[in-house]
Amino acid sequence: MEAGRSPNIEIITLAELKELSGKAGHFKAKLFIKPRYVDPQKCTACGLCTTYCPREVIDEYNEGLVYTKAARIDYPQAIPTTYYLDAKACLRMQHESCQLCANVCGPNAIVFDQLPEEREIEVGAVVLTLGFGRIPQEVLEKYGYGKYPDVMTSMEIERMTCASGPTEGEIIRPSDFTHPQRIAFLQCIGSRDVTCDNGYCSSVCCMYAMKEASVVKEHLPEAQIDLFFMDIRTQGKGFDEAFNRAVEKYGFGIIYARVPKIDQVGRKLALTYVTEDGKSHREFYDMVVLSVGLDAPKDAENLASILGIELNHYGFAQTRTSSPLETNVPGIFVAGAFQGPKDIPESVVQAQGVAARCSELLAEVRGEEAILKEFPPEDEELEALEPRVGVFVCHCGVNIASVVDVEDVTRYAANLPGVVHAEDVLYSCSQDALNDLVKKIKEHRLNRVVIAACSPRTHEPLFQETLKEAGLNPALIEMANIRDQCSWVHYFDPQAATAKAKDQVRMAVAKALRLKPLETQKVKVTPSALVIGGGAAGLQAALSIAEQGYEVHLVERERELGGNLRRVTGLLSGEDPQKILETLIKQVESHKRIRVYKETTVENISGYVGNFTSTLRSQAGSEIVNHGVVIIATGGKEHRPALWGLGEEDKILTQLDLEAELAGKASKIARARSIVMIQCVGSRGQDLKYCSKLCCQQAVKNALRLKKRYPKKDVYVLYGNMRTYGFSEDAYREAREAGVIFLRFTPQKRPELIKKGKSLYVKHYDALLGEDLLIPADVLVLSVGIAPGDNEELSKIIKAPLTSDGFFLEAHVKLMPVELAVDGVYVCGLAHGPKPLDETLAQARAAAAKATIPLAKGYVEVAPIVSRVDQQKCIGCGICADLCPYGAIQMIKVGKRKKAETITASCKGCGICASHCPVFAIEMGGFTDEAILAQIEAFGDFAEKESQEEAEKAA
Amino acid sequence: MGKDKVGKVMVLGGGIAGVQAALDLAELGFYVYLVEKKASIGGVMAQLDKTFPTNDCSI
Amino acid sequence: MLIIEEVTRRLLELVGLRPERFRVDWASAAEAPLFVQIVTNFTEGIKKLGPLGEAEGLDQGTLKWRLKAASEVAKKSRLRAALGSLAREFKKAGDYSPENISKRVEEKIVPILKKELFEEEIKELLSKGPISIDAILKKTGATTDDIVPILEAMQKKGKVERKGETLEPK
Amino acid sequence: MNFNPKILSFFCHWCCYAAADSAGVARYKYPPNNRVVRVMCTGRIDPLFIVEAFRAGADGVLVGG
Repeated sequence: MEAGRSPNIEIITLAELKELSGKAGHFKAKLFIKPRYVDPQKCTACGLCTTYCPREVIDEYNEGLVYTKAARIDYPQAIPTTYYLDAKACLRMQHESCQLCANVCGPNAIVFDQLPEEREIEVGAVVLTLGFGRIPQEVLEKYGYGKYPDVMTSMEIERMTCASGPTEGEIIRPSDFTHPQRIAFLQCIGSRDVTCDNGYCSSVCCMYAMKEASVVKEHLPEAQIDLFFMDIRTQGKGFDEAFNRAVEKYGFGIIYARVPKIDQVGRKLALTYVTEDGKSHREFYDMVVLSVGLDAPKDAENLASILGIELNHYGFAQTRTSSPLETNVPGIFVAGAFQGPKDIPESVVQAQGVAARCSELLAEVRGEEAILKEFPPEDEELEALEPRVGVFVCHCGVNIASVVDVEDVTRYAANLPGVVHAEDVLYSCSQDALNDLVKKIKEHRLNRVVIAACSPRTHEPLFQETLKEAGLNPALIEMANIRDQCSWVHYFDPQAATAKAKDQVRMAVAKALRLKPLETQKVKVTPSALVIGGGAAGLQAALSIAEQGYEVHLVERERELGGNLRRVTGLLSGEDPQKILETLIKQVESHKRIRVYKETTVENISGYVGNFTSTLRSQAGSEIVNHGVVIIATGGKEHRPALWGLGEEDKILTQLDLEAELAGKASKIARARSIVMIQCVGSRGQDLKYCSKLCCQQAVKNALRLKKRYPKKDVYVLYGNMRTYGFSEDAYREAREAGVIFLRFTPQKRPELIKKGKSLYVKHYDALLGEDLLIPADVLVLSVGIAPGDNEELSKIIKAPLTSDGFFLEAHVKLMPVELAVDGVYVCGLAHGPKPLDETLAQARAAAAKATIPLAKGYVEVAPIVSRVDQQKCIGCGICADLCPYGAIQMIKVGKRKKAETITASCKGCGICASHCPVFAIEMGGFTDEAILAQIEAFGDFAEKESQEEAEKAA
Repeated sequence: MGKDKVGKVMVLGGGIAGVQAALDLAELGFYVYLVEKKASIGGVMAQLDKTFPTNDCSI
Repeated sequence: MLIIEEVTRRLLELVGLRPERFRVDWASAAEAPLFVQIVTNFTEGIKKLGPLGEAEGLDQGTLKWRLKAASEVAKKSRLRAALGSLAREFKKAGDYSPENISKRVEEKIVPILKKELFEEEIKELLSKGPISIDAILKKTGATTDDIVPILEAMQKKGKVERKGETLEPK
Repeated sequence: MNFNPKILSFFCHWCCYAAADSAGVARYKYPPNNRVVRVMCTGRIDPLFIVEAFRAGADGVLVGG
């Protein structure tokens, strides 16, 4: 949560929008801000007010599972890290009786007479990220929620499994505080349920139920957990694999049934349901978890009327497939669950996409309102002192402290040579801890900092920023990884984990003593992008970057732009995909900042973020282009497996073949009486391991198109799990109502093709009848899934890894969904993984946003980990220059002698030069020989000590 | 027309999507008002213990 | 890295360490399970081997001075220059097959390793007083062919005096 | 025999160190014997480091690229 740290983000809490006027590019918004009753400038988040507040209220943050106080903060890492008074509960405000909090508050931050405020702000664009609302209590009550205490919601379980939550991670039955032995998870509560007007699928519950069930099982290894599904909808990237692994590991029971009703019998909950084979069951459980869906946000209607935006019939923002991030009002955009139920990665993608969308609209005023963050000058005097190390050992809540004895490590650290201050911190990365770090640096005159917490890969930049704020060079920090590489992996042996933590801290201190201030280099960026692939993703990404004001080189292998979208002839939303494509192509081809290279491939890419050089090859020859960033939008391809006689008979089609038929004369269809679609052909455990995400929607779409055109023909869809997530569930229902027959098969009994003479039949095992059915298939349509494109070669050129399925691996599944491990390279569309058009378009904009950031800044900062040659020592042998993989060392003449010199911007800090230097003349920033040898030596102190102890024991 | 535009954006809702949008907009050179109804930002994600499939802590 | 690995391996071998104690392996960011497997297997392997010196049949004292000598060798610019040149040669030729690496390291580096290491070791031994050639052979684990040229060179430089089968430092 | 070996590991920031972090995120478990020195790349590894690690008392040295 870095939002609290950016000088360009002003967080206005307890605020609501009252009015909006103006138009895209220039709106005026009126905000109503409720009083907080605590002055954020003064509050130090010490928590005394909460301790002394006599008024207990139900803690909503903890799902009402515990009590909190009227003066409170929701959770320790909250931003802003300022407490607030709950006016509705506060005794002072309601009854004028108490003012304990004001009395105990040291900095006098409590202001009882604060008044609500109105504020007017002017903005160029509005982004709606309202999130989602809660399913109404009445819906849950149908399942006994509120009546039977052991019927709980998924959010309640979420808080309960949290180690810093109300039960400290213990799973207990609210009725009698015992551990439940048998637990049922019921899916689709408040989703896919027209009786509560929520006909849509909430998209996330199947996956989170599996996550919660897994965590519960970790807490209660004895428990038997059953999950009740209608369909298992784990369509996200890598989700099927994770789901199946969890089922196997934890031995969950998977039951296909919708449980209509729960009642309490004695101390148990009785579930009555009918399974697919028609059998009725009654089973007893100790606890039932309702996997509650996502409702439209509560205030959506009110806001919609203020803003004049359209909502769909479920109360979510109305958007179109071609423009998933736009409302009907220009300049007002939408992202996240308010656009439709979605999970975290999807929300992040949309959020990034919406940033690009705003940036397109406001390109010409970019930077006009932005504030540059300034840091105090470095305290060189302090830096020049003998090293004074401060060690901060993080609890990370319970993430570290439940395994590693943090206090013990802190005591140990305090006695290490060079350490002048050591303390333990609850969350070292929280805003107040960071402020405190600055304070402690000044108070104790620290000039080296060791943070024993999580991984430097994720958190070092944050602490480096803090050092800068304290007037220290950011290189003067060293982290000891006692979470990711210690408490999280050695939880079975707290003693050994604590010992390891001490060693890592000692080694970090040893290194810290030898750290030196380093200068951060800024490297100029070539303000243009290379977009590889001219399908929907590449077109949209290129267009967005160009609209944001930067040059784009768009490379397409084929003769025509458009990619896979060229073969799609209909969309569930009723929009015409070919029109969408045509518009995109027209805009791209006529854009003055986009240069299109058709029938061209990328032969080579060299360089680094900000300064790439690529060789493009076409029949005309090769061309060299310079660019600052790369977007990979190379797409995927229709998987055409050698299954089901595909390619042998012209009556056997893929869904895309069918789309071509439907757009043309449809002569094959016209002759047929019965059309059968088979889902997951080649996918989900056949030759492709994963789910291709869009085939179910595609099948439903095409089935509907068939039924509309030929109402008399029989249309069958044979599926494993129908994955019409989100609002496409409506189409699934519509298809059933229109008479399309949906039949479920199991992975063990997939349907088979039977040929009788010239006729085709599909053999399907019907669970209800308990026997095989033979369904005539005059036309057989296969939902074949999406295979990765030829990503391997590109992956090698760009040096970015692929997933085991052959798609590009994002840098972080949730928080960096479009960035690759290589800086300056981004991915979108099918190259990232299978997904439908609206998601591809949103992701293309997300990639465009991320890619534009360095272009807009104009420079990238090079971490000061680069090599430096000591020209006094250098003997000019040139080995380093020859060995450097990045060509980052050149030989220059100094006087009469040759000497090596580093080209800082090209250096990646790998250190090959240093390890091969005959005379140790090359130092690596932050990784000097001296520092590493000191770490090794410090490692040895432990070894020596222990062997001495052993020797003593033996004696 | 161009002069008319304002280089600021209002993001309504401080959940994960709002925070992410605000961060990227700020990086892209715009000033952002992140407007939240509640006393702190973070939305539902701050309530989640771990997130699937990587089980990262959510903050 | 492959060449450094091979050179390091050979140096450790000359010191008398079991090769299993030093391993270079790869796991990409995406391969956490593989990483766990690597670390677990390596740890198990070392566990089986026992403490440093034990599996080697080296007492702690010997181990210590031999490693000290090896450390001196690793700092020698003569070795480092040879290593650098070899790495350069490989980068140009591009043949990184294990056979080729092993062959070239054997040809180019091992003789230097032997000479420098044994010289360091002999120096170490001599620093403790006169010692017989037999004892040197025993303590260093070298062959007569290995040490004769070293001793001759040392004699020439006047660093050591040979009295029959015993050597005396000067 | 209860021998707990002391192992020093040198991990590449981009590869093995990242893999080790992911292993933590996924809550895998492995023996707690190794201590880690992070380097930006295994190319940084100098033969001297390895020898010194053994001198410091390591029973094994693992370099992870």
